[in-house]
Parts: sequence; structure tokens; C-alpha cells
Amino acid sequence: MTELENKLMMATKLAARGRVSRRDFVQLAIATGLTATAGNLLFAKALRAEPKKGGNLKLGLAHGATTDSLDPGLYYDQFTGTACWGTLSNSLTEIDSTGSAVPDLAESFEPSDGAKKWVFKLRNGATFHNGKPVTADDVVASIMHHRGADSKSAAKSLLEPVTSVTADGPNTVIFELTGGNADFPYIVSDYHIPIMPKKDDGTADWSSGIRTGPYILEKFEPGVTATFKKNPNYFKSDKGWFDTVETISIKDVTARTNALTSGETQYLHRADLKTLDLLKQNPNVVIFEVTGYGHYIFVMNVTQPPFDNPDVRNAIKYSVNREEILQKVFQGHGTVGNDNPIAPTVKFAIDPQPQHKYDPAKAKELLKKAGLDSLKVDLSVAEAAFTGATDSALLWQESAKAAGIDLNVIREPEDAYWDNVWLKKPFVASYWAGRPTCDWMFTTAYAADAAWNDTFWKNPRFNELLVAARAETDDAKRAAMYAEMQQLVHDDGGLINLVFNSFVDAHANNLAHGDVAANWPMDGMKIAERWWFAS
Amino acid sequence: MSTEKKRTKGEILLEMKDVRIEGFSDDKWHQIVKGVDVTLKRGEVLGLIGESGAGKSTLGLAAMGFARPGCRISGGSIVFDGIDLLKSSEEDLRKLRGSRIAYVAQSASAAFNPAHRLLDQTIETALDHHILDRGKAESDARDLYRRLRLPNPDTIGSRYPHQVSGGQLQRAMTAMAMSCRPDLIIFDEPTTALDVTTQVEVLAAMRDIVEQFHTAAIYITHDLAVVAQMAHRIMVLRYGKEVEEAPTREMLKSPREDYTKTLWAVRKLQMHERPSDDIVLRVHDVTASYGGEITVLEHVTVQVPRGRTVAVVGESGSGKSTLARAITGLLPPLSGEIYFDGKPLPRTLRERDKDMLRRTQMIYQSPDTALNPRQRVRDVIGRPIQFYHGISGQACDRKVVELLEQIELGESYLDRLPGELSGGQKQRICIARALAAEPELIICDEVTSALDQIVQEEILKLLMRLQEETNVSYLFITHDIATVQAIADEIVVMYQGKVVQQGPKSQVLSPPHPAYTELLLSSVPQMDPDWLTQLLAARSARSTRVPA
Amino acid sequence: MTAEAGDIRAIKARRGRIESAWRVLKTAPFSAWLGMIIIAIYVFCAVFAPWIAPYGEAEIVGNAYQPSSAEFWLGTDQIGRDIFSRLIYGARNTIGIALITTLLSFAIGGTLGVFAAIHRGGWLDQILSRLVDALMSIPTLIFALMLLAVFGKYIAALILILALLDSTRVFRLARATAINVVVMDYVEAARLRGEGLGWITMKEIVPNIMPPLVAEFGLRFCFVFLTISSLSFLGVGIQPPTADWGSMVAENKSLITYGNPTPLYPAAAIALLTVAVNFVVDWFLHRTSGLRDEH
Amino acid sequence: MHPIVRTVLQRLGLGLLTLFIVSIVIFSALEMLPGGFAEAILGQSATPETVAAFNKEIGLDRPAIVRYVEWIGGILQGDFGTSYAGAGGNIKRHVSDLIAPRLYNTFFLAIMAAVIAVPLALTLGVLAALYRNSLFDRIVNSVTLTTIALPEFFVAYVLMFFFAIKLRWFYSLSTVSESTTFLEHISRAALPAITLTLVIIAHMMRMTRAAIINLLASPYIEMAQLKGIPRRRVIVHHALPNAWAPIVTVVAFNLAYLVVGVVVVEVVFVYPGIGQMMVDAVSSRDMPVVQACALIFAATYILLNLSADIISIITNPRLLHPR
Repeated sequence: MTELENKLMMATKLAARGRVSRRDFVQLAIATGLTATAGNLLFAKALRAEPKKGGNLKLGLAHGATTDSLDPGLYYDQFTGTACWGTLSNSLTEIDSTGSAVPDLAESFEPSDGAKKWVFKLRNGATFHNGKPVTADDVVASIMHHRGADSKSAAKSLLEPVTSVTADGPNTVIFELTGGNADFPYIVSDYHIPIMPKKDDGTADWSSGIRTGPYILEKFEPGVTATFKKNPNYFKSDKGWFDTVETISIKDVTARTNALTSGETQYLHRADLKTLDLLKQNPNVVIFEVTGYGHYIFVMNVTQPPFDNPDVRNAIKYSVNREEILQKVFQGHGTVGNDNPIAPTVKFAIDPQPQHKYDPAKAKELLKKAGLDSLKVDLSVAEAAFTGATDSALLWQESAKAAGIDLNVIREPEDAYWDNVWLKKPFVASYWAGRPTCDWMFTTAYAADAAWNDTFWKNPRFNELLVAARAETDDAKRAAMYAEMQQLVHDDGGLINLVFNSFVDAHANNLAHGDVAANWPMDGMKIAERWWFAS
Repeated sequence: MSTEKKRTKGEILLEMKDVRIEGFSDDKWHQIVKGVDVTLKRGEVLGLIGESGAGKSTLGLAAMGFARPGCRISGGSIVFDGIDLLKSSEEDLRKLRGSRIAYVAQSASAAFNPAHRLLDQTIETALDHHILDRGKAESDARDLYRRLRLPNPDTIGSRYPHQVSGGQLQRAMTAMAMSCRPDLIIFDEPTTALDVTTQVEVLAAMRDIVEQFHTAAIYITHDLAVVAQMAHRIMVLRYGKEVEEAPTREMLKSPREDYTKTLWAVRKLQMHERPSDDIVLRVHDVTASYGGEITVLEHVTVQVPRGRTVAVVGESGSGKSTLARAITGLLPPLSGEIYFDGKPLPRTLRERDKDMLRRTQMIYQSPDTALNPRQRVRDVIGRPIQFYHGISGQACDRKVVELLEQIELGESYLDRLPGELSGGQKQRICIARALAAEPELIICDEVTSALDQIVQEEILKLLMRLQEETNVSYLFITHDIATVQAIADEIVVMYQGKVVQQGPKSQVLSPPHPAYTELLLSSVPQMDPDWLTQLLAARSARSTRVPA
Repeated sequence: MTAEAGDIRAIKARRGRIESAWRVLKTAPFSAWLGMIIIAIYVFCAVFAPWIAPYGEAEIVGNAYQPSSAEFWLGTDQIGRDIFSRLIYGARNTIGIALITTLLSFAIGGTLGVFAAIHRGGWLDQILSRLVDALMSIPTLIFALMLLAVFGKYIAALILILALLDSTRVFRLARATAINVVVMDYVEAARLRGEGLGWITMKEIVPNIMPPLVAEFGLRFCFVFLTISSLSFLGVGIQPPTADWGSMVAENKSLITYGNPTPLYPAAAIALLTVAVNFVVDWFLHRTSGLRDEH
Repeated sequence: MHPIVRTVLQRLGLGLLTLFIVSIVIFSALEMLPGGFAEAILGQSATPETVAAFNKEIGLDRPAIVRYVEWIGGILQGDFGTSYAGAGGNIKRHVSDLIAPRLYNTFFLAIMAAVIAVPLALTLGVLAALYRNSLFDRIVNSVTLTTIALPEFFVAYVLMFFFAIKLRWFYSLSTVSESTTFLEHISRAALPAITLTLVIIAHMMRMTRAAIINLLASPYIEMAQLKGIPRRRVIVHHALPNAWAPIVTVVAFNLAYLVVGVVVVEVVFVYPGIGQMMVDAVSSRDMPVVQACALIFAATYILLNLSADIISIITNPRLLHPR
């Protein structure tokens, strides 16, 4: 350990007691060879040791609409997710910073019968905001809220495999599934499935806003703001530090940035990548970047020529210069994709080999193997798929020329892109927000019969493995199976994964936190529960 | 304030010497008034007479030390009651205006602010200059209204300008000018916009009040007969220079300069009537109205003989222009028939064929609005030739040149725009446009009333010559008896939509007259300084019944 | 007359027109001259953009946000394109699009307006006037947003929609002006002559409603790129990488709050042109209205 | 009948007709939009079943004409319907309840901007006319011209940069809610109001100046000068009263803009007004809300124009006191 590193360690300890300013600390960190960002993170880490109570947290969120509702089945963006779930509510489980599902309102959960049956034990002492204790009946009612023929819940399909949910006494809930699913605890961590009090008629009471979370709802104006005050009876004593929380919908990124820099908010959701360097220079602001599960992709319909030939697919995969696109379109905020939909932070993720790097020679060779000298294909894009889709496609168009591939970029209308283009046209830009488990991601988009199998890829071996891995409770065996499946998608699938995008946010430098979860932005949308104000 | 200010008659009030005024146009300053001397004594009325462009209004305003936007007083001296106006500050001049020198504008309906009541406008200067307090000013104004013989003098002041008639407005404006008992009033063509019968009353009222208060006045007009009633002395202006100046009677009796003589030459233009039975146009028992509500023509029957001129005379609102609209088909009559050459004309314009339209042409009062400002003379005259006769190209051009020569303008006018022509020239172009159709009847709607006297005469002469050459008939609509005397063969007198009297000129113009014709004829100012006095005396003696 | 003489006369007439135009220009005040010179420079840039601009419209020539230097006069933008070059190309796109839009809106609004004026009070006039009222009472931006969603974000659709929405104002002006002209004696004279509607419209009415329409043209022309800029702000304007000033301001708007001048350049370009056009229009209106100033 | 009454009745009738046309235009445009409420709300995660369930619940499975007739029937009874956004729950969200607070905010901002802008514009216009061609005139003219020549959001951001970030005089966020006090509302809405003032002032000021200068050539203005009335009084007392009609028309037009045209300013300052709500509702295809917003905008526009007409009549004795 060098002298500088020693000093840094000392400083870290001092910082934890609030004795060293951020500026001094970061300068020291830079001197030891760390970047300023890393220094900032280290400083935040140092501060973490002693969370403090108090303060009014204001979050500037990029989402929110007048159509927002307290109905959890209709939470459809990160405004309702952060405000009406992460701040207000709890699910049975939550995802922690390691990407694992851990108990939240549940105290514990146990699988049996090849993961076809799950028993959840509830915490003792957890109460709703009105003082009523949380019981198994409330959980059942909350789950049933999403089920039924005329349910419009976004979690409806998620809970499709559940055949029954029953209360066994006041503190135990039993789920029966159609097939084994070792990842079921992940499913019930979803932000659409918070636990709500049961009403007299047996249904869940979603409209009152009475939940279990660290903050109590004071006011909710859809599309504008939601305000909360501290829940004094919260069942976790080491969470929920702020006195009040306000989530404000600020759709314009410049306004959002100004709100942070002028001190009106302490958190900036979705920073403007273009001006990030300028924002970095603000001493009161910390850039907060987390690589998540979401990925920007192009998908080929493998049932349609010429994409029905795996060599053509691979030739196309080698003609993309992902690194260039990452740097030019996304300013480096992300990780290049390797045609694997599983993010590196997800359990069981691998990095399939060979890497799909830009290699026009290889692409040409593959084309030749498929009996083609050149290739001309239409690519449908719109910014609705993901911001930067058009620019990415245009850059790709340039790089693909060297591989003898002529990409014809078609700009589709933004509105109803998901209805009219995605799943309809053979080669389109798309986006997956990602899922916290391999099974969830694969079941959603790569299983042969999945409604959203946007590559129309039906690989028998893959589908066999998918069912087997789901019910397997031995981690080592599952790891092997998921590795093989990822390799299969990488080698044979119709997916071109450009990049895993980062959540690039920023916050005031007096805001502190521990290790952050990567399943959603804002510490898994639980920033209000997990973060605090340092002095 | 009272009228008891020391006013010594005979003392010199205003002395203008070698006054030069310039106007800005075409990127240059041009002299409008080129060195004129005016001397005015207290209580004296000076008549300024001349055609438009003579600089008489500009000179009148200069007497107030005022130049219109785009004009400037560039030389000479103007001394009013010992004050050199050209050396006074704008603020001093402002204090003088309205209180010591007042102004009566040509069109009272335009010069009264439509947004304020008459009384408020009448006393505005007196209040603003702190000459009177409101109560005194108002009662004084009512007194002035009474002296000017305005109806309901106590309440008329609470009316807005649009609620009273033109003649009353003109008198109210005189009251406004009088409100501070100025030493000098500038009357700028105060009766030009009025009908003759109204003009008499206004002239009388103005003359009386000026005499009552011994106010000096400059009376600006183009009408010699009018100025003869008002002024002690007359000055004739032309092209910004003085032509001659003399006491009124002397000037009327023996004008020295040729130009002065030509000013009333039109009154000598006389044509003997030519009887004819060959009827081109017969309007039979026509009744017409706008929107079916107000009847503006009632059972009118008029005949126009071929190659002859029928004059339709009447004041504004008499329905004479409506008659023209009915004949042209613009306003289809409710009942009655119109025969052209013995054959009935379809009622509406749309039903008439091209040849019917060709045979009747129209010339308008204002050549400014009758000519498209964006069309060159070539196109204006060429279009009817092309349209009716199908002649185009060089043949058409030749024909246009012929017509231009016929109206005493040359080939050089071919490419002019209306904006580059004088009023008289424009009216000639309108005549040529009508002639180009080779019509049998031309309706002339007040074609000379917007023109200067000398130009009027030329136009009338031209029309008469053209009638001789082409045997065209004229339906001549006018309010001016002098014009009628000059060119009519037959006269139709109209009043409130009805024909009051009609017949050969000699018969209509000689007594006995029906009441309205009598009023109309007697109201025409005569070139006699005593005319107004005698007329008023005669009227009060006979207490002529004025049709309401 | 010989053909030659005709030619000479035509030349004379033409020369006369040029001369009189020059005479008129000489009387123009300083502000009008300034305006005309600025407009001329803009038009020059628009026409000769590829020859003037040092780099291509969408060419990436350096790193992002380079400050101004000898190499990049106004620096580079968010992905390293030369801002100066984009400004010059922007002149071409902005002025081109605005011009086509305005011409189209005048073609639609002007024609219908004159038509409505001639048939004043008729059913056609009533229908058109109601429709225009309705369109004017719907917020332009939001309506444009909706229509763009319906028809797609193509430049052609943008032009067409803006032209249509703008034509409502043109319609009103054309109708109001034409109503004053329709009652003129020379129009009545043409009707009495038996002229057809088309001839009366084209020869008698249209030339006389031109001055206010031309003035309005200048103003509406400027507002088109402001509208496009607002639409870009809301995400539906001209799509990248086309350089257009409105979109350039919108694209770099967030820099304003860092005090960075990048968005200032296109904004200034718009503002300068608008002010220039207004100077000329003011003078033109002043001239045609015949109003005299005090000297 | 007095001309004012007649004009008001006539205009109101025409206004109703215009509203009817607006509703048809908006309804047709919405029908033509690709995608429906369900697709818009569910985005990528829309499945045919959930979409069908949504559409059935909000009645989108029925023909357009039936929906339109029902909707307009509701309007005639004063019922603006329920927002689609309430679908799925058992609590209906009435459009009127959704719109009311937004409308209040919009009017609050509009009135605030108008209170600053109108007197300022008129004063500047009168002064510019009074001292026309002076340095003052030229400066006011150029500055106001420049403000309208800049995109609205540009002006907004520049103001924000100086007043909220550098000087910290005003808030950069204008989020207000029902619990915001009146005074805080004013201070929150200050920057948007100033932005809007700058945007609309030029038009009104230039029209005031032009209308007055236009009248300066009138004979009665010359008459007033010849009566020895001071220049200031000539302008204010003689020219201005006759210039009201064109000025009021432009003012009405700009006030309408303050209500219907402020979506950009609302976005920049995050002000919860009705413009943003309509844009949101368009993108989520919430038909009843869009329709209601459109009708409110149209009605505002019509009523403001009607007021302008009435003021024009009142200030014109010719029309107020017919012969």
C-alpha cells in the first residue's frame, strides 16, 4: 500500500465521520490515480457508514402522465414505480444490490415440489399506514387484483403460471404454480405487485393509497407531483431516513437539470448525455451511473428470408461496430452488447465467445458461405424503440458497407411503433428493459411460444433447457444450463444486442447511499427507502 | 371671456411676407407656395381662391404657423399681432392656436373626432388653455350654437358627430372655432362638401357670426360665387403664386387677369337644347330598393333620346345614383321596365348578353376609384376593345392610340399608371374606356364634381364634342345646376327617390317652378356679392316652405 | 408599328421599371437597407451553401463541443459537427422549408380568401369562414402535433400541415383586404363590362391586395421557423441530421443553462432574419399605405 | 334590438357552431391517429387480450359515430364524460375534475402575464407613437421584435439561466398544486409569466403604435393640433380612443394565446397547465380529455374575440349610439 493509498484510507475513515470535505477527498483520490467519478463514489461509500435521519427529498423524474393511477396494475413507468411503489409500498420480496431476490414484506420463502409450490412467511409487526397489521389475506387479495379474465393489469401475464394463492393462517401464503419455477421470488418482487389492504368485499383497496411502505401518501396529482411524509411505524427501522419525499414529474431534460442545479430537487432522473460533461463540472452535483438490464437491440425475424439462414444472421451481427455506436450515439454510457440478452449483473450471466466484434472480413466470409456476394436488407427504426435508434442505424449503415451489406434504413412513424412495426416487420429496432433473472428474460422473449418472441426463434434444445432450468433448484446445474442457453441465443438467435444501456442520473452531493441495486434506476426505484442526506 | 377685447378695426392683424412653403415628394423638396404676401386687418375677411394644388390651404395653415407633415415653411415672415410666428417656439404657437387663431376644416364629419361629444370638443381648447372654466365654457358654447341657428342648441352638444347632419356639423365646428373668441379664423373650404340647399344656411350662419364678433377671417375656396358672399377682398392663387388681389366687387366686375376670367368661364358654357323623339333608353315606372326595405326609387319614369343629354339633378340621397344602378342591372328593380332601343332589358346584369352590356357604358364620379391603380393606360382602354370587338395585339394598340388622340391625350400616355396622371387626365381615360366599347348610351355619374372648375369645363367640352362625333346619348347625373345648364337637353329633377319635375331644359329652368326646384335653383350661389343677403331677405319675406 | 419598335418599347418599359425600382430603393431608410442587405446575405448563403460551408452538413469533423477556433469558427456541436457549416446549411433548409410552407399557405389561404370576399355572405364564404374560425381556435402547436402523428414526421407532411394551419390567417387577411377592393368602382366597371369572375379576380383584385399580403408574407415566413423550432422542442420537428435553425436551437437548448453559446448562434440567425424582414416589411407597408412621416 | 345585444347573440350562435366544428375536427383527427388508448398506455407490453379488455371497458369497441353522438349528448347536458385513465378501477375520473385544477393554473398564469403585458404593451405603444422615429421608439421596437423572433423556449431558458440559476431570484420549477398558497403561486409562476410577457408584448405594442400612427393622418388629429391641444393629449385623448378596435382585437388574440398557446412554456417550467395536459392526453389517446381541452381552448378563443368585438362597439360611438 503506497503512502497515498494509506492517506486515502485514513480519509475514508474521516469522511465517514464527516471530517473531510468532498473536494479534499476527491482530490486525494485523484492523486492516487482514481478518476474523479470513482473518487466521488468512494466518498459516497465512505459517508454511507452513518446514515442520518431528516431532510426533504425531492426527486425530478423524467416520467409521469396525467393518466397515472394508484392502481398498481397500471403502474407503467418509473414515476408511478418510484412514487407509488418504491416510496409508498412493499412487495413480498425485493432485489438487492447483488441482484438477488431477498425478503421484504415476507420474512422468508421456501420452494417445494420441484419449485411448483412456494410458501411465503410474512413479517411480524408489519402494518399498513392506517395501523392495520399486514395479514396473509391482504397478500392474497393483492395478488388476485391482477388476475381474472378482465384484468388489465400489466402483471397479469406475469402471474399467469400461478394456479392458486391461499392464506394459511394469518402469516403464511402458499402459491401453487403450473410448473416449477425456481425464480418465483423474483416474480413477486415486481413493482406492479405491492401488498395492499383487503377491503370488506374481499378485493384489494388500491385507491386509498394506504400501503406498507416507508412513507405515507399525502397528495398525488397525476402527471405533476406526489408528496409523502415519513411513516413513523415503518417495519424496517434502518430504512426510510427522510422526513418528506416529493416526486416531481419534469419531462423536459433541461428543466430537470436546472431543477437540480438550482437546488429545487436533489435527484436528476435521466441526465442529458449531451451535456453530461458540463454537468460534471458542477461541484455540487454527482453523476450517478449504473449499468442496468436494459438493452438496445435490433431483431431479425428468423423465419423470413434472408434471416432464415444462420450464416446471414451472423454476417449481419459481425457488420455492426458496437463500440463506435456506444461512443458516438450513447457517449460511452453503457456496455457493448454481445448478442446476449442477459445483462452481466444478472445471476448466471456469461459472456459468450467468440465476441461479436466489428469484423467486415468475417461477415463477408459468412455471406459467401451462405452463397451471397452482397446483401440488401430493409431496417425499420424509430426513436420510439430507443433514443438514438436512428443515429445508430445510420452509423451501422456506414460500417456495414465494408461487409458488402447494404442496409436500407426506413424511418417508421413514432406513434404506435410497437403496434405496427415491432413483431410485424422482419428487421426492426427494439428495446428490452431486461429482467432480473435468466428465466424471466428468456420466457418473455425467447421461448418458442412467447407472445413477445420478437425474433420468432424456435430452438428445440433451448426450449427444453428453459423448462428444465426453471424447475432446477441446484444453482450449479442451473448455471450450466443457462450458460448453454445464452450461447445458443448468441450463436443462432436473431438478436443483435447493441449495448446494455446505463442509467445515467445525477444527484446533489449531500445525498448518500450504500451499494445500489441495478434492476431499475434510482436504486431499484427504492431511493426514498434506501438513501439519506449526509451532512 | 367676453367679447370686449380691444379690437380696433383697421389695425393690421396678420402680415405674411414672401412666404415660401416646400413639400417633400419624389425624394425632393418642391416649392408649393412660392413667395406670397398677405395682409389682413382686424375684422376683415379675405377670400383665397384657386384650383387644387394652388397652395391656398397650405398658405391658410401657414397663417397659423402650421405646416402639414411632409411640408415646411422655408422662407418669408409671418407676423400675427406683433408675434413673429416663424420665430416662435412650438409651445408658444400651440398656445396661440385655437385661442387666438382658429381653424374650420373642409369636412366637418372628418374633422370632428368621432369618439367624443360635440360639446366636449367645442370647449376643449378653452379648457385646455385655461381660458374658461367648464361651466362657463358650456353655457357659452350653447349660446354660440344658438347664434349659429343650430336646432336644439341646449342639447345638441351631447350628441356625437355621426348623429348630426353635415350642415349642422359645419356650424358646430364654427362654434368650436369661436369658443375662444379668436382674432382670426381660417375657413378651409367649409361648404364644399355640402349640398347647395344646406350650403346657403351654413354660409349665412358663418357670415353672421364673423360679423357679430368682428373676427378677421381667411376664407379659402375654389368657388368664386361662394367667396363673393363672404369676403371683403379676394386673392386669386395659382401654382403657389398670387395672380391678382382686389376688393370683392371690383374683382367680380372687372377681373384683370386671363386666368381669373377663365375661373367662371364654365358658367358661360351654354348649349341650346335639341329636341328629339328618337328614344334610346326608356325607364318606365321603376321602383327599386336595397334589401327590400328602404325604397330608394319610387315609380320613376325617364326617357333618353338618341344623341342627346338628359341631366338628372338632385341632392345626395335623392336616388339619382340608384337610378343608374337600376339601369345597368346592378340593382334589379322591384317593378317597372327598362327598354333599350324599344326592347325590354333583362333586369339583372347576369341575364344581359355582351352586346347589351356594350351598348351602355358608365363613367364614375371619382376617377381615382374607377381606375385600377395597377393597370396601365394601354390595358385600361385596350381591354374593352379586346373584350367586345375581339381586336388584340397591335391593332388594339392602334385603336387605343386613336382613342387617346380623341380625348386629347397622346401615344405617350400608353404606358402610364393612373398614379402618374392628374385628376382630369384620369377622367379622360375613363371616358376613353367607355368610348372604346362604342356604346349608344353613357351614364355619367357626377363625372365633374371631383374636378377643378377649369378642368370641369374641359371635360364637359370634350363630352359635348364626342357626342357630336359619335351621336352617343348621355344620362348625366349631377347636383350642379351650372353643369346642367351647360350641357343638358332635358332635365329630370329628383327628390327623395321621386321625380319632382322633368322636361326640356328651357321649360324646367324657367318659372314657375315646383317648390323643390325653386329651392334648388335659388340656392345656387350667384356671382353677386349681394346674392346671399337678397336671397335670405326674399326667403324670410316669402317664408318659403322648405320641404322637410 | 414594327416588331422592332415593339421590342424597343418593351425594353424601355422594362428599363423604366428597373429605374423606378431603383428610385424607390434610394428613398428607403437605413433600417430597410440594413434589412435588405441581411436578407440578401442569407439568400446568398442558402443558395451557395455547399460552396461556402467549410464542412459538410452532417459531417463529423472533430470532437464534441470544441470551442471556436481557426479550424471551427463557431466550435463543434454535440457529436462533433462544425456549427458554422451547419448554420450555413441551416439557412438553406430553414429558408427553403419556410419559403415553401409560406408560399403554399398563401396559395391556399389567398385563393380561398379572395374567393370568399367576392362571394361575400354566400354559402361558400360562410362555410370557409366557419371552418377557418374553428381551425384558428384550436391551438396550432397541439393540432400540428396531432396531425404530424397521423401523417408521419416527414418534411413534406410538416410543410403541408404548417401551410394549412397558417393559411387560416392568410385567408382572413386576404378576405378582409379583398372585400375593400371588391367594392371599388373599377371592379364594378369590369362587372358591368361583363367580365368573367376569373378575369376580375386575377386582373382587378389580386394586384391590388398584394401589398398587405406581401407584408404578411414576410412576417408569416419568419413565424414558420419559430413554429418548426417549437415543434422540434416538442420532438416532432425536422428530424436529424438535417440542419435547420429551429431544430438546432432545440437540440442544444440544454446548453443555455450552462452559459454555453452553441444554441445562441442559430437563435441569433433566426432573430436577425426576423428583424431584417420586419424592417423591410415596415418600410414596404409604410410606402404602400401612403402614410407620411414628419420631416 | 340594440346592436351590442344583436352582435353578442349572433357571435354566440356562430361560436357554438364553431365549437361544433372543432369537436368534429378533433374527433376525426383523434380517430385517424394510429393506436388507441390501450396501446398507448401499455406500450410494448400491450397484448391483444389486455387491449381488448381496455377497449371494451371504455367503449372503444363501438363505432366512432355512436361514441361521438353519445359524447356530444353528454356535453349538451354539461357532462364532459370520464377520462379513459380511470378505466380499470372502480373510481371514475371525471374529465371536469381532472381539468378544473389545470384550468385554474392556466388562467392564473394567463391573467398574471396579461396583467403585466397588456398595460406595459399599451404604454410602450403609446410612447413609441408619441416619440416615433426617436431613439426610444427604435430601441423598443428592435428589442420587442427580437423577443418574438426568438423561439419561446429559448427565451424561457435564458431567463431561467439568469434569474433562477445565476441570480436565484425566482424558482426554476413552477410546480404548483392545489395546496400552494396564492403568494407562492405568484412567485412560482413569475418566470413563466415574464417569458409569456416577452413573447406577446411585441405584437400588442406594435399594433398600438401602428393603430395610433395610422390615425395621425386623420383630419380630426390635424384639427386637434390646430386647436392648440398639446401633443400628448392629442395622442391619448384624440388618437387612442379611436384606435381601440384594432388594439383590442390584437390584445384578445394574444390573451387567447396566453391560454391556448403556452404548452412550450408549461413544459419548460413544469407548470401544470392545461396545454401540457392536452399534449399528454393526445399521446395517450385519452379522447374525452382531448376533446374537453379542445373545446375549452376554442371557447376561450371565441369568448375573447367576442369581448374584443363588444369593446370595439362600446368604444365606437357610431355603433354604440346609432342615429
